[in-house]
Amino acid sequence: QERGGTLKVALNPEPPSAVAGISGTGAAQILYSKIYEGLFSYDFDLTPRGVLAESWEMSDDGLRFTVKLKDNVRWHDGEAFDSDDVVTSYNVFAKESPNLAALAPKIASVTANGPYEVVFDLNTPVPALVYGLALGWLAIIPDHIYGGDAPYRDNPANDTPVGTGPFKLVEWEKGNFIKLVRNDDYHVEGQPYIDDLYFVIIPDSQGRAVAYEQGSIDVVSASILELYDVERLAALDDSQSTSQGWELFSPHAFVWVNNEKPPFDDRNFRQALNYAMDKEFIRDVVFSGMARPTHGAVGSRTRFFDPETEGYAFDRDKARELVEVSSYDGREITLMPASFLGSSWGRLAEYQVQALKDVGINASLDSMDVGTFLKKLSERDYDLAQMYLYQWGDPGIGVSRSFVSATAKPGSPWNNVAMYQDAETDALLAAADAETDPDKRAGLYSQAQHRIAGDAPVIWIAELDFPTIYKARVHDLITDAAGLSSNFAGVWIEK
Amino acid sequence: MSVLDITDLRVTFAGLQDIVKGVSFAVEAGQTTCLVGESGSGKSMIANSVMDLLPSSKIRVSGGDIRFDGRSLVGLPVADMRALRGAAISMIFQDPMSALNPVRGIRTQFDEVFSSHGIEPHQGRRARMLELFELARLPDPPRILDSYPFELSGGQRQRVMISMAMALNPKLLIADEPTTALDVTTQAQILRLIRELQRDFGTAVLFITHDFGVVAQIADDVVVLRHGEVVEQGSAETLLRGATHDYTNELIAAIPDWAPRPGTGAQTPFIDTSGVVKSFETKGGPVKALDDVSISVKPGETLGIVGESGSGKSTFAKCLVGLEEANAGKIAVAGTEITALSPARRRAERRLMQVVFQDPSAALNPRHTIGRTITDVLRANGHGRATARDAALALLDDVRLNRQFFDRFPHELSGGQRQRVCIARALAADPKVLIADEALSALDVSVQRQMLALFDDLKTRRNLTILFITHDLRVAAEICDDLVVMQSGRVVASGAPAEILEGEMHPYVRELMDAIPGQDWFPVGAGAVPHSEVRR
Amino acid sequence: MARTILSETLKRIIVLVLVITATFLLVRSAPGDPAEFIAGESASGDPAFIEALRARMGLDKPLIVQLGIYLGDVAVLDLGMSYREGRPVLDMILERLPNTLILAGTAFVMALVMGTAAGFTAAVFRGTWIDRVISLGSVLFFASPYYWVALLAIILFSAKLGWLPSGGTQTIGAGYEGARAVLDYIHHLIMPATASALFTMAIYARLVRASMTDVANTLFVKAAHAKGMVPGRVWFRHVLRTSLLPITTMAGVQAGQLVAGTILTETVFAWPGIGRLMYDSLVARDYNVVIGVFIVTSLIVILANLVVDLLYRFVDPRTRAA
Amino acid sequence: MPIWKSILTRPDGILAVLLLVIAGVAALLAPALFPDGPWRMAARPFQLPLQDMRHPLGTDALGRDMAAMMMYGARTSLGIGLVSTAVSVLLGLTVGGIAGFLGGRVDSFLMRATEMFQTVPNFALALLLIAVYSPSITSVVVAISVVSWPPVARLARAEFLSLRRREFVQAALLSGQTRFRVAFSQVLPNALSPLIVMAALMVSMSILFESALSFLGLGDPNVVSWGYLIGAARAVISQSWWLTFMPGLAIMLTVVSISIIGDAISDSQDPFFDRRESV
Ligand SMILES: Nc1ncnc2c1ncn2[C@@H]1O[C@H](COP(=O)(O)OP(=O)(O)OP(=O)(O)O)[C@@H](O)[C@H]1O
Ligand SMILES: Nc1ncnc2c1ncn2[C@@H]1O[C@H](COP(=O)(O)OP(=O)(O)OP(=O)(O)O)[C@@H](O)[C@H]1O
Ligand SMILES: [Mg+2]
Ligand SMILES: [Mg+2]
Repeated sequence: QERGGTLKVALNPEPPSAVAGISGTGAAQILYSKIYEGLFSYDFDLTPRGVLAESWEMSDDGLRFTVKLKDNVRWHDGEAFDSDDVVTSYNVFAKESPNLAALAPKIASVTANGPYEVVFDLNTPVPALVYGLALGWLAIIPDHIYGGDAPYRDNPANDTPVGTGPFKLVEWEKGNFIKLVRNDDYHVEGQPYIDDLYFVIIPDSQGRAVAYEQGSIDVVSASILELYDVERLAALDDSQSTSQGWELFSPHAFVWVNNEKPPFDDRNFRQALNYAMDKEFIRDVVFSGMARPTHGAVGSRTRFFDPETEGYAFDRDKARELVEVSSYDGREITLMPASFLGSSWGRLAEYQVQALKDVGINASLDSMDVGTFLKKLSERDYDLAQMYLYQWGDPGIGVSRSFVSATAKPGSPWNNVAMYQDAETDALLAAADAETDPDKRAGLYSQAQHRIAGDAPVIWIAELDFPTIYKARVHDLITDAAGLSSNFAGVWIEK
Repeated sequence: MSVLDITDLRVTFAGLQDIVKGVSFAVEAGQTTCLVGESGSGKSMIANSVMDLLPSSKIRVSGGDIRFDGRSLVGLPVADMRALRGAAISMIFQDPMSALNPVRGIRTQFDEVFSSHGIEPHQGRRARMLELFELARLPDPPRILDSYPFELSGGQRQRVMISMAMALNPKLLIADEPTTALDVTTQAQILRLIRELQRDFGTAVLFITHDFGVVAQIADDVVVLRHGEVVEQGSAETLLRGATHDYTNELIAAIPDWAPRPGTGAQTPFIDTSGVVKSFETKGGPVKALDDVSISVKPGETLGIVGESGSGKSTFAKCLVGLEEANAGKIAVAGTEITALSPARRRAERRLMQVVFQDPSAALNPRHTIGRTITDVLRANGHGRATARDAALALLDDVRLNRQFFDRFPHELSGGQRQRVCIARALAADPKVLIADEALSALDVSVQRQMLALFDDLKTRRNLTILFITHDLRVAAEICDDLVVMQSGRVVASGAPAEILEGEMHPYVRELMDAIPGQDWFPVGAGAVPHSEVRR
Repeated sequence: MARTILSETLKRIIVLVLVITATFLLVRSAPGDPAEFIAGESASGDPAFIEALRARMGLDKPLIVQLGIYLGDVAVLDLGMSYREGRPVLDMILERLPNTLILAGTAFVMALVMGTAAGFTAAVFRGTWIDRVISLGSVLFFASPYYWVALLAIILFSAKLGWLPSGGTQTIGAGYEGARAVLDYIHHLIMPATASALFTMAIYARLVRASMTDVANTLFVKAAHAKGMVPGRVWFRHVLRTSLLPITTMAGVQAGQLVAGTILTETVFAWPGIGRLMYDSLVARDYNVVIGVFIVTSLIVILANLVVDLLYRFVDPRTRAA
Repeated sequence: MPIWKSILTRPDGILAVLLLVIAGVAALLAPALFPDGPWRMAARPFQLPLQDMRHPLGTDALGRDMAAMMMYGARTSLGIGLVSTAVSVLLGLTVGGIAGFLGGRVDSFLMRATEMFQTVPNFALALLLIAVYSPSITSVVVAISVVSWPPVARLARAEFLSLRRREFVQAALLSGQTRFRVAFSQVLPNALSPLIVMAALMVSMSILFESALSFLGLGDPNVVSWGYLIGAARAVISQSWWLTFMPGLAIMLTVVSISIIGDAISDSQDPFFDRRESV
């Protein structure tokens, strides 16, 4: 390892704030993960590691989770870090972060037990809890700033974020770059290694590619590149790439199908939709090979994945037959493309419409801005809509939420937007989510995966695989399952 | 040796069509040569050829010679020609309104005359300019020098142009219709000015005009041009005494003899206006175009309204027919006070009065055939589709136009023919009153005569009342039964022409009378004899 | 004089108020409101949460009341808060405005100078091959979508030749200071400014050529030649000088439109200006920012027009009199 | 017709007509030649133009036939250009015509409104309109028309105003023809020629405008337009620049051709007739 140097990372879209949990976008998390830390991080195989946590333990009955904290941590403003900070963070995000809010009913209380120990008392066993407390759900924020009653989002201190992370925010030239510098008081001796960390904002994907090529940025994720450029940029002399660093998220692309609305209430029709998609074409042409086929609701990198689940290999004839026997009456159905996610999604949508037409479904596109898109999802006012969701390592955190009837109601654009309701699935998932025995849990999730796959409540498309491309002189960039969203404390640059 | 000697000059358009076909004449030092001829005869082309300022690269001198001071100007290098322009030969143009750059000051524009030729007057530029302005009788020269063109009247601008032209004591001054756009009174002053300057500086003047009155006033020699050819030339004296060519005679004869009519006497007026006031809101404040005007028109008569430009003649006509609404005053037609009627009734009453405008080309819709122009009016006045065509053809007969013109477009007609169409259109509304607003001034003199005859003819055949608006006192005196003289929106005199023009004269009328050019040859005023006798 | 300026200003303020009102109503008539968007982005669909957000943003009040409040705020230069960034809109605009003004300003000057020069040359050499080349050039620039030209330029000058940076306003992390930083900025400015200028430049070239040709045929130009002036001077002092009138008018219209036109350039060249801010905010439904940028650009157009009116007084003495 | 004559007597005019005819024919024939529409994946992606004659312009990133996309693109670009021009000319003519012909208070009210529209930056307003009413052919046409009518209105007003003072119009009014009739039969036809020249310019502008909107992703997602093609191919511009180049070139050539024809039309107008009243 070598000390010093400047690292420039492409960021898009520009986050509205560097304070944790204000914006839920991936870009925001990439930014605030350098300033704030969570209790845990996760290895590539999803084994938890402590960040602010020194050690942790789940009681045998699965109802009490105890976390011991590090005792040498200081906030950027010099204050000492202790268990009150964790309790305050939990209290804030149990309200502010809708993700944690979904888990909150299962958590009876969170209490400080001495300055360096926090106890989570649970109402029902939550074996996946350690994944539910990831940085993206629960960032640790200072009690001495957010301990009061002031609404979190309007706190005047939000202009100057204070975290425990290895970098401090010093300058933000809007629309241009965000500059972070080394936190000299970081709690891991010797870290971080780099002095200056820049996030460079380039709104245009082509611009990002040229900027990387020209050397004005050192790191860029394929998720914000045109996939066609990825191979070329990765092959540059001074370049390297890795597809690790997405294990925690395992982005799962699919198409929401409005199960309540005819003809989508007909399982034959939904299956037809699944058979109509040529996943190999999508992987090879639309995503330039940077994707893998899916098998149902759980991603292959997520725990308890069952590879035996039906994958709906492309079969146009079968799709046609199923359309024939379904209740579809030939009316026009619309697909809402998530083109705001990148141009591949627009192309994917164009392909999908064509693929549906090819099996006799009269499909068309209806594009709109993000706001309207999400609003329509919230109101369940749509036919088909592209989406991808993170899986968060454990199906209990990232998968169940999309298929249980409890969330099959208008309100959130992130839960069971498909309005899929099946009693047996509900029972299986409830049991699995609370099962403390790992083997039994695996069995239950397996059953649930088969059940859901058979009902085809959504059109599964692909698991996305975004390499991170970076200059060869950058080392130890991607070291855990959160990839670019980890804290970069160990990243160093060869001179 | 003549200052300017033109021999067998040919000017060709696009190498095909001769515009000037072998013209020869000379201009002597200290003398004025007048180039006369109707519109399009090539007068300006000759002037432009001398200056080497032909309007387009397609038009060029294709033969003959132009000698200035013995030196041939044809094919002279550009730089040499430029050195002559403005210095040895200078020129003034017809339209003083547009001959000065509107966005630059008088002083800078004047200055260019000196700077272009690198000449420093011994007394200094400013003093020289002021001196020239004095000579040109411009009021308050220092103010004029610091003005912009738009701040000067037309006559003042023309004087500025003349001052510039005289600034470097040119040997030859070319004046291309320098007074046509001006009032008679201003014209008289400008003509006098040119005469004086010429006398003082010994300049040779080439003066272009189409008005034989002007010729009689200033010419030493005359060249009569027609279709690019000289039809007659000689000293003014000889030509006026006894022109040999029919065309010249026609032009001379077109000037009416002074014969004011005695008037019609008392009669109930057909149109009666009293106290008409009209003012316009302009950027510079309100302009009172009509100030307490009361005019009555008797049935079947020809009433002339004369006055300088801007005196309110047209505005009065417009208020009468409703193109403008008067601010105050009463207008009664055939005993009905139309100002008191509802707008719809008013429009109906006003249809009894139809206008023939000054510019016949502007008064016709270029996209409608003659037939359509007339039938549209007929149909708006109760004719059916079938009868309208016949009625329109009959109207063409009435104005002595061939029926073939029915399907033609205005641009296929000559000026006089177009004006006949305008009259036919006016007649189509079956009016009792015909208002002719400068209806003849855009036409050539010879055509004017025919049109006057037509008016006379129509008047008797259709029992029309005619309101004849003009600035030409000779014509007004000749044809009007009654006369109204206007000045700055007011009526300064009204009554029988003979009385107004020959009796106790209003000072303004006197001024107008004096300004009529060529009185030596074409006498006006009490006891004036027919000009044919003077010229004998 | 003072009175006309006052009344002109008043008239423009009224126009601005109407523009604000219309924009406000238009934007608010859009489906979906910011509360829903924020709720969506932070992955919360909880209706109570959305209601609370709405109340906090004042979105629960009647539209007309919201409008009134908004107009009142604008009057004291408060353009509201950005829903997304939780910062005053005015700050967000002001920190990006200089970049846009510099970009649009440079493009404008380039377009004006080069367009006028080209049009002038074409008019003087009317009918010759020079005229034809310039006319062809201006017609091509007029017809080429400038974002397209910009893309091709990036590929050529940045990616292939490496002469010019592909975007942004500065070499990030280089830590340049003083003159070096200015040069760096200019280096970044070249491509975006040229790309934005092309279209306007073509318009000027055509306009200047046409209006100079018109003026060249007037009597006063003939009279100037008759004075014996050197033709070159006639072109400059009379023809060009008089042609400034239509050019000024056009410049007023274009100056303002250029600011809005930078949306495309700023996106292609990652130029952090208000055009891109507007586009991003529009997509994100950050209403206050959208309306704010709109007001500011309209204000720029209005100011540009005011400047043109004043310039007109200088260029055309006739208007000075009234 | 004199307009045709003046177009066809200049060499660039002939070329322009030829190019437009090609674009027009391409637009008309698209559905006949490619009945499945432009979106069908036809072959291997990224085929170069002129290699496989079944796909003479090559294929795009998804293996769709570029020839089909360009031809359907011509349909959209030309169609939207023409329709939105027609709409804005109609709108501008109505507003400007009424203002110019009636004058007075109506005039100043309408002109204030027009001024307001001109105060708003064009492109921003169009973006706003489309974003608010979500992208579709209709919203694109509406947006383009809304921002383009004011210059037409001003021109129409100026024409109507000056024509209204023309003597032949006054004569028609005096002779008892109704104002409505005079406006239609006397004024309108004479106001048309400058408007036609302007309309030609506006078709160009609309095509450019539509392309810019599509480029930004605000076009109708269900139709191909040239601007959309540029935007879509931007992703692959470093590898396959021709995918960006071809649609851009198509826009350029079309707009150039329309401009040339516009110039020819304006040259063909009798300058004498038009100049005079403008003083
Ligand atoms: N730019 C031009 N191009 C072609 N022909 C022209 C041009 N200018 C004038 N002519 C033609 O040249 C002829 C002579 O024109 P010129 O201007 O010399 O007439 P003029 O005697 O001065 O008439 P006016 O009294 O109307 O001034 C006319 O037939 C006219 O149509
Ligand atoms: N529409 C108008 N707006 C403002 N001022 C006008 C208008 N029409 C006429 N005037 C002014 O009213 C006055 C009288 O004009 P009018 O046209 O009646 O004069 P005229 O006697 O017909 O002159 P001419 O012989 O030049 O035709 C002039 O000072 C003129 O400038
Ligand atoms: Mg002449
Ligand atoms: Mg008059």
